[in-house]
Amino acid sequence: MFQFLVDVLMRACDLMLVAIGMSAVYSLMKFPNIALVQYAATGGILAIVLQKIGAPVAVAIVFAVVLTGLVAVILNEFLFNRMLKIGSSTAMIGSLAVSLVFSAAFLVTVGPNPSRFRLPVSKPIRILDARITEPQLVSFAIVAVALGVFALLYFRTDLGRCMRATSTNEVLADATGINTARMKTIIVLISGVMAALGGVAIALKGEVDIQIGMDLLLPVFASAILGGLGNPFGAVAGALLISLVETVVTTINFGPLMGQVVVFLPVAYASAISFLLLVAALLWRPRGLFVSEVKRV
Amino acid sequence: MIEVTEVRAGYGDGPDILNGISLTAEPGRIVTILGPNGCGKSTLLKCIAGFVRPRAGHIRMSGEAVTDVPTYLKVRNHRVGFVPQTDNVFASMTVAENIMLGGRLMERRDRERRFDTLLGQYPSLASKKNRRASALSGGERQLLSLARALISEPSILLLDEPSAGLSPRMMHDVFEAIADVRRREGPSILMVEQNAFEALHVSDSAYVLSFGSVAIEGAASDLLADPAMRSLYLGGDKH
Amino acid sequence: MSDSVLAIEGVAKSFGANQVLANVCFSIRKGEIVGLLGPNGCGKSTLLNLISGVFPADAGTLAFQGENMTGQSMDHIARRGLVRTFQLPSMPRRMTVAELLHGAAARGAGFGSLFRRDASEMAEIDGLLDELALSHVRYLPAASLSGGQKKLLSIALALRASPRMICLDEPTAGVHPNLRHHMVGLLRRINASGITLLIVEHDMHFIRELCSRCVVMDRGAVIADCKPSELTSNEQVVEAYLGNARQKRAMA
Amino acid sequence: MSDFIIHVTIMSGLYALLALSLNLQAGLGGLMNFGQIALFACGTYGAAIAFHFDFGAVSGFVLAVLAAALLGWAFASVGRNLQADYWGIVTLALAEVIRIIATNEDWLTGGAQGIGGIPPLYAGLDGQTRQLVILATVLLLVLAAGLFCRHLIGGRYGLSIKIMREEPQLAASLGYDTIALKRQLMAVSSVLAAVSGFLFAHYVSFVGPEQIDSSETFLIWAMIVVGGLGNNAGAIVGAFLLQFTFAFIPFVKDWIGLPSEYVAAGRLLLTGGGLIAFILFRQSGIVPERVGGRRYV
Amino acid sequence: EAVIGAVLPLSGSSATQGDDQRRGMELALEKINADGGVLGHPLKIITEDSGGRTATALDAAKKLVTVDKIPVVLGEFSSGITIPIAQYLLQQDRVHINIGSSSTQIRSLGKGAFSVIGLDDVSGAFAAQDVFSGGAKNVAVIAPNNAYGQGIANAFAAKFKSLGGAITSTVLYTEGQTTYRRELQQLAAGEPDLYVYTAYGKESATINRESFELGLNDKKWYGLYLTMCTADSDPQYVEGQIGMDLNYIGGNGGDYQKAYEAKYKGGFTSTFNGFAYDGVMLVAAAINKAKSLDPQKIEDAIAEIGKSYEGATGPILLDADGQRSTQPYLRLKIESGKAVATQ
Ligand SMILES: Nc1ncnc2c1ncn2[C@@H]1O[C@H](COP(=O)(O)OP(=O)(O)OP(=O)(O)O)[C@@H](O)[C@H]1O
Ligand SMILES: Nc1ncnc2c1ncn2[C@@H]1O[C@H](COP(=O)(O)OP(=O)(O)OP(=O)(O)O)[C@@H](O)[C@H]1O
Ligand SMILES: [Mg+2]
Ligand SMILES: [Mg+2]
Repeated sequence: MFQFLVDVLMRACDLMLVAIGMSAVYSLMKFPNIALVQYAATGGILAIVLQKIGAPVAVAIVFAVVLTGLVAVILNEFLFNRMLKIGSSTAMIGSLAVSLVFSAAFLVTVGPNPSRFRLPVSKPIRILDARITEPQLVSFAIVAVALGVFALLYFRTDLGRCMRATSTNEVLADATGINTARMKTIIVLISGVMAALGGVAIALKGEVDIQIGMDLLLPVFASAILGGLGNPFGAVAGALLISLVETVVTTINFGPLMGQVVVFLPVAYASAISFLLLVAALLWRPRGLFVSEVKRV
Repeated sequence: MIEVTEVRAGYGDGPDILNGISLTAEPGRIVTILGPNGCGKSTLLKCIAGFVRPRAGHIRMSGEAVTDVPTYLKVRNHRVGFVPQTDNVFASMTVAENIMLGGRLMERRDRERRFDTLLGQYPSLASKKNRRASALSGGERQLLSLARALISEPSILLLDEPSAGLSPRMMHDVFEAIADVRRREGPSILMVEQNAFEALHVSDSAYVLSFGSVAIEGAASDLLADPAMRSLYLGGDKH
Repeated sequence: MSDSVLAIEGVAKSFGANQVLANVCFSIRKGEIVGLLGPNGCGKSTLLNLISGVFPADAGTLAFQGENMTGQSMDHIARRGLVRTFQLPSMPRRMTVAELLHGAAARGAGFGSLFRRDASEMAEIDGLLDELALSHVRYLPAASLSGGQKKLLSIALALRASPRMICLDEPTAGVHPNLRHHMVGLLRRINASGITLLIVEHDMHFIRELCSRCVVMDRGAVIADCKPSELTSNEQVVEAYLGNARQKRAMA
Repeated sequence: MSDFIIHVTIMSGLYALLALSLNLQAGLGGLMNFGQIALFACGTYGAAIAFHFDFGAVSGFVLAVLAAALLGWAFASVGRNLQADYWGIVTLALAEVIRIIATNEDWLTGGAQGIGGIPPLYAGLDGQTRQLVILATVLLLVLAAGLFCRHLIGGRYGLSIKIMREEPQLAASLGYDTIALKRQLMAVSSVLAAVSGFLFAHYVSFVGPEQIDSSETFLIWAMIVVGGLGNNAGAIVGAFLLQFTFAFIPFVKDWIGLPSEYVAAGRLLLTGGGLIAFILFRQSGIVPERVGGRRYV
Repeated sequence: EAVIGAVLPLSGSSATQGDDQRRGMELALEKINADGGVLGHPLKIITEDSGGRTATALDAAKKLVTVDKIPVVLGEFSSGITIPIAQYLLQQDRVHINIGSSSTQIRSLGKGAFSVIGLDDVSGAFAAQDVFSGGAKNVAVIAPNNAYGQGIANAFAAKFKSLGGAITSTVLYTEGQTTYRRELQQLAAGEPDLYVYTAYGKESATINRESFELGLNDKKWYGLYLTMCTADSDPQYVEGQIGMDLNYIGGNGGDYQKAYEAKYKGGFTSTFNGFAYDGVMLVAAAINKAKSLDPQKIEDAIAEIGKSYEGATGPILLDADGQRSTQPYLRLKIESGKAVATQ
C-alpha cells in the first residue's frame, strides 16, 4: 500500500514542477510554452554534464538550474515576446520550433544515448512496505522545497500578488504601478528554474536522454490543464491526480473478478485512461478542477 | 498638475484620434472632459496615463516631462490614480485584494487605515470584501475601481466615466466623494463624463471635445449657464 | 392575461450562499416599455440573465409569449424572439462593425445559407448605423469602438436578430446625452413596430420620457411596480434608489 | 528529378487538404484542434481496414469519411463549453487515445505492425502515368477544397462562425446555437482530413500508428501558421512551402556536405530555425487574414 | 563510382538505434574502402534521416531513387517505416536491404527485398526454447509496445506455450516514460519463475534500476538481445542476468567488435550496428560480384552470395524470400559487469 503511494508520488514529482512552470507562464503570457519541457531536459542534461566535467553534484545542479533559467529569459526576450505580438497560437508553434532546435542542440552536444549522474549505487531503504533509494529521497526533497518556496512567493509576498494581478489584468496592473514587463521576466525565470529543477529531479532518480522533454509533453499538458491553466497549484494537484489514476488502473488486479489469477488492464491503456479522465473532468468543470473563477456577463 | 500640449495620438497605424489637444489640470481642481461618443476622450486619458504613446506633443506632470515615461513609472513617481472605462478590476482577485493592490506603494499602516475608511464609505463593497471581483455587478465594479484608485491618495486622478452605471443615489455619492477628495487631498482631477450636468456641478472647469480637438473650454459654471451650450453639447435643455 | 408577453413567477437565484434574487414576480404586456430600476447590485442584470437563459433559475418559471422558457438555452430563447443586450458589451476583435451587423441576423444563416449572398439588407444596416451615429466606424474592427459606441452597436445587433422583445441592460450608460435623446425616439419607433421593451436603466430622464411603467427592485425583490411619475412619492424607492433631495428635484 | 518533384507535390497536396481542414477549424472557427491527426487517421485506417477485411476501396472511402465526420462531431461535442486552449489539449489527448487504440487492437488495426500492401489507386495504369493521374486528382481536390472553403468563409455561414469564434456569448444572445455551429464545422472540415488520409493510405500503401503521432498535428499547425492563420490560400501555400522545404533539406545537406552524424541535427535545426525565422520575419504569415474579408472592407 | 543509400532514424524516438546503425555502416565503409572499394572506386553511402516519420522516410527514399539514382537502399529501423519504403523501392525495381526491422510482415514484401536480420519468429523461438530448457515454466514477459516488441513477445509466447510453459503476464510498455514501476508491479503480480524482457538502451536502464529497487531481481531475468538490454544499465543492477544475443564471435565478428570498441570507445550501444555493417558488406560484395550497378544484377548477386555468407553477426543464409533463415545466437550471462558466453 505504501509502495503504491510512493509510486504515485514518484510519477507525480516528475510532472509537477514542469507543469507548475507551464501553468505559471500561461497565466501571464497566455500561451502554453512547449519549450518548457526542453528546459527540463536541459536542466537534467546540463547538471549531468557539469558533474561529468568535475563539478560536485550540488554545484552542478545549481549551475544547471540557474543557467536554464537564464536561457528561458533570453529566449523569452528575443523570441516569444515577439511571437506573442502576432498571436498565441503562433507563439505556441514558435515554442515547438524552439523545441526542435533544442533537440538538434542536444543531438550534437550529448548525442542520443541516455546518461545519468555518477552516484554510488545505494541499496534501497525500506520504509514500511516500500523501497526507496537515497537519490529518490533527495529528488522528493528538491520537489517539495521548490513547491514550498514557490507557494510562499506566490501567495505570501508582494511580488506574488503583483504577478497574480498582472495575470488577471495587465493594463490595470500597469496603472497600479506594477512593472508588468519585469513581472513577466520574473515568471519566465521562475518557470525555467522550476522546469530545470524538475529535470534534475528526474535525472537524480535515474537516467535522462534527449527525448525526455518531448516524452513529458503530453502528461505535463494534461496535469496543467486538469488543475486549471494559469493556476500553478492546480497543476500540482493535476499531476498527482494523473499519476494516481495511471497507477490505480494498472495496479488493480481484475483477475479474481474474471476467475483468473492475474488480469490487469494493459499498461498501454494507462495513459489513455488518464486522458479520458481529463476529458471527463473538463466536461464536469470546464475550466479545470481548481479554478473557481466566475465569468459573468 | 497635468499639462498636455498639442498632443496627437492614434492606434496602431490608424489615423490620428487626437488632433493636437492642449489642456491643463491644476492641483485641487476638477476638470471635466465632455464630448460625443468616440471623440477621443478615453484615448486622451490613456495617452496621459501612458497606454497610448503620443505621436506628437508633450505631457508634463508636476512640471516634469513625462511624454515617453512608461505607465508604471508615472504611477510611482507622480502618484497617478487611474480608473479605466472598461476592464477596471482584477477579476480573479478578491475585492479586498483589489483595493490593497491600489495602495501597494504605501506604508503598510497607512494602507490599512485608508482601506478601513474606504470600506466605511462604500458599505456595499465592505459586505463583499472577500468575494471575487469577477462576480460583482457593473455598478459594484465601478465603485471598486474608484476605491482602488483612491486608496493611494493620488496627486493625479484620471477618471474615465466614474459614474457610468451607477444608480442616481450612488452617482450622487460618488460625485460627492470626488469633491471631497479634492477638498481634503487636493489632487489634480481629470474626469471624463457623460452625465454632464451632474459632473459639471462638482467641476471647476470643463473641456468639450469634438473629433479629437477641443471645441470649447471654460469654467464649469459658465458652461452650465449658457443655454446654447446646453442644447449643443449637453443633451438639450431638460433641467 | 392573454396579452402578457413575458411572465416571471417566483423566480429565485443564489450564487453559493449568496441569494441574489428571491421570489421575483411580474409580467409584461405586449407593446409595453417597462423600466427595471434598482440600486447597484440589487439583481437587475441577474434577472435579465435568467430571462435570456444565460443560466437557469433556482426556482420559479419564466414564460415568453405563453411558452415556458424555464431552463431553455440562450440561443433557443433568442430564436423565439427574446433578445437582450449586455451591460458590459464585449465585441469581436477580428470583425468589422458592418460584418458583425450582417452576421447578427441569425435567422436563415445556417449551413443552408451557404450559397446565399444578398445585399438587400445593406439598406437596413445603413439606416441603423446612421440612426446610432456609427456610420463613420462601420469598417473598424468592432472591438476598437469606444465604450459608448459599443453600447450603441449592441442595440443595433439586437435589432438585427428580428426580436419580438428586447431586454436592454443600461443602454445609455456611457452614451452622450444628445444621443440618449435620440435613442428615446429610436426605441419609441421600435416599440411602435410591435416590439416589447424591458429596459434596465439609471437615467431617470430617459426612463420618464420612455417608459409607461417601472418595476423597482431592491436586494433581489420587487419593491414597487408603478408609473414613472409615481416613483418620487414612494418612500421606499427614494430611500433605496433615488437618494437625496436634489435627485428628487430633478425628477419633479 | 521530375519524379521526385511529382512525389513531393502529391504529398504537399495531401498536406494542403489537411491544412485547409485545420484552417477551417482554427482560422475561421477559432477551434484550436491539436488532434487533427486523428481525423487524418480516420482516413488512413478507413482505407486500411477496408483493405484488410476485403471491403473494397469505395466502402473504405465511405468508412473513412463517416468515421471522420463522426469523430469531428464528437470533438465538438466534448468541447461544447470549453475554452479554446482547454479544448486544444483535450483534442490532443483524444488523438493520443486513438493512437493508443490503433497500436494495441491488432485484430482491427494490425497493431504496432500496421497494415501494409494497400493497393495504389488507379492500379490499372503503369507507374509513370499513375503518378501523373494521382497528381492531377490531388491537385483537383485541393483546388475544389480551396474554393469550397473560400465560399464557406466568405458567405453568411462564415460570418456566423466568426461571431461564434470571437464572442460565443454574443452569438448565443443573437440566436446562434454555438454548439451546433461547432459540430457542423468540425464534421465538414473532418471530411477533408479524411479524404487526405484515404489518399495517403493508398499512395503510401502502408498504414501504421507512428504515422498518427501527435507531432504530425504540430506539423500541420506549422503549415497554417506559416501560411497565415485564417487564410485558405495561406494554408495551401504553407503546406507546399513546408513540404517542399522538408523534401529538399536532404539536398541542402548534400550540398553543404554535412557528415552523416549531423544529418539529423541539421534537419531539426533547419526546420526549427527556419520556422522561427519565418515567424519572426514574416509576422502574420505569407497571406495574412484580412479583418472584414473581401466584402466588408 | 558506386553509391548506395540508407534511410535511418537519426532523430526522433529511435535515434539511439539509428545512430548505432550509422556507426556500423561507417565501420563497413572504412573496411571496404581500405580493401580497395568496389569496382575499383571507393564506396559512398548517402545517409538520409527519416526522423522516425513515414512521410519523411518516403521523401528520403524517393530522393535517393529519383535524384541520386541509387540501386540499393538500406534501412530503416521501425517496421512501420521499413515496409512502406521497401514497397516503394520494389515498385521502382530497386533493391532493399532490411537491417533493423524484425516484423514478420517483411517476409511478404516480394522479390528484391532482403533481410540480413532474423525476423521475430526466428529469435523469439530460440529464446523460448532456451528459457524452457533452462527450467523455467511460468514466465512473465515485458517488451516495448511497438512493432518489434509486439512481434517478439508474440513469437516467444507462441513457442513457449507450445513447449508446455505458461506466460503469467505480458506487459507491453510505452516507450519514453520516466518510470516503469507500474509495469513492473503488474509483471510481478503473477509471481513468475523468471522474467523475460527486452528493451532499448534508455528504457532498459530504467527498467533494470527499478526492478532492482523494487526487489524484482530476486528472480532470474532473461534478456532478449541481452547486450542491448544491459548496454546503458548500471552493472550492479544487471549482475547475474542471463539471456540470448546475436553471435558476434566466430567468423569476422570478433574483429568487428574490436574495431567498434576501438572507434567508439565502449561496447555496443545496441545490437543493430552489426546488421547495418553486414548489410553494407553484403551489398559491396554483391556489387563486386555483379560487376555492375544495375539493381537487377545486384539483386541476383545478393541472392547468390546469400546462399552462404559469413557476416559479423554470424552466417547469413537467405531463404527463398530473401530473409535470413537462421541466426546463430549466444547464451550470455552478466558476470562482474561483462556479458560472457555460457553453454
Ligand atoms: N456569478 C455570480 N457569482 C456570485 N455573485 C454574483 C454573480 N453574479 C452576480 N452576483 C452578485 O449578485 C448581485 C446582483 O448582481 P447584478 O449584476 O444582478 O446587479 P445589478 O442589479 O445589475 O447591479 P448594477 O446596477 O450595478 O449593474 C451582486 O451583488 C453580485 O455581486
Ligand atoms: N484599441 C483601439 N484601436 C483602434 N481604434 C480605437 C481603439 N480604441 C478606440 N479606437 C477608436 O478611437 C476613437 C475614440 O475612442 P475613445 O475610446 O477615445 O472614445 P471616447 O471619446 O472615450 O468615447 P466614449 O464616450 O464612447 O467612451 C473611436 O472612434 C474608436 O473607434
Ligand atoms: Mg470613453
Ligand atoms: Mg447590472
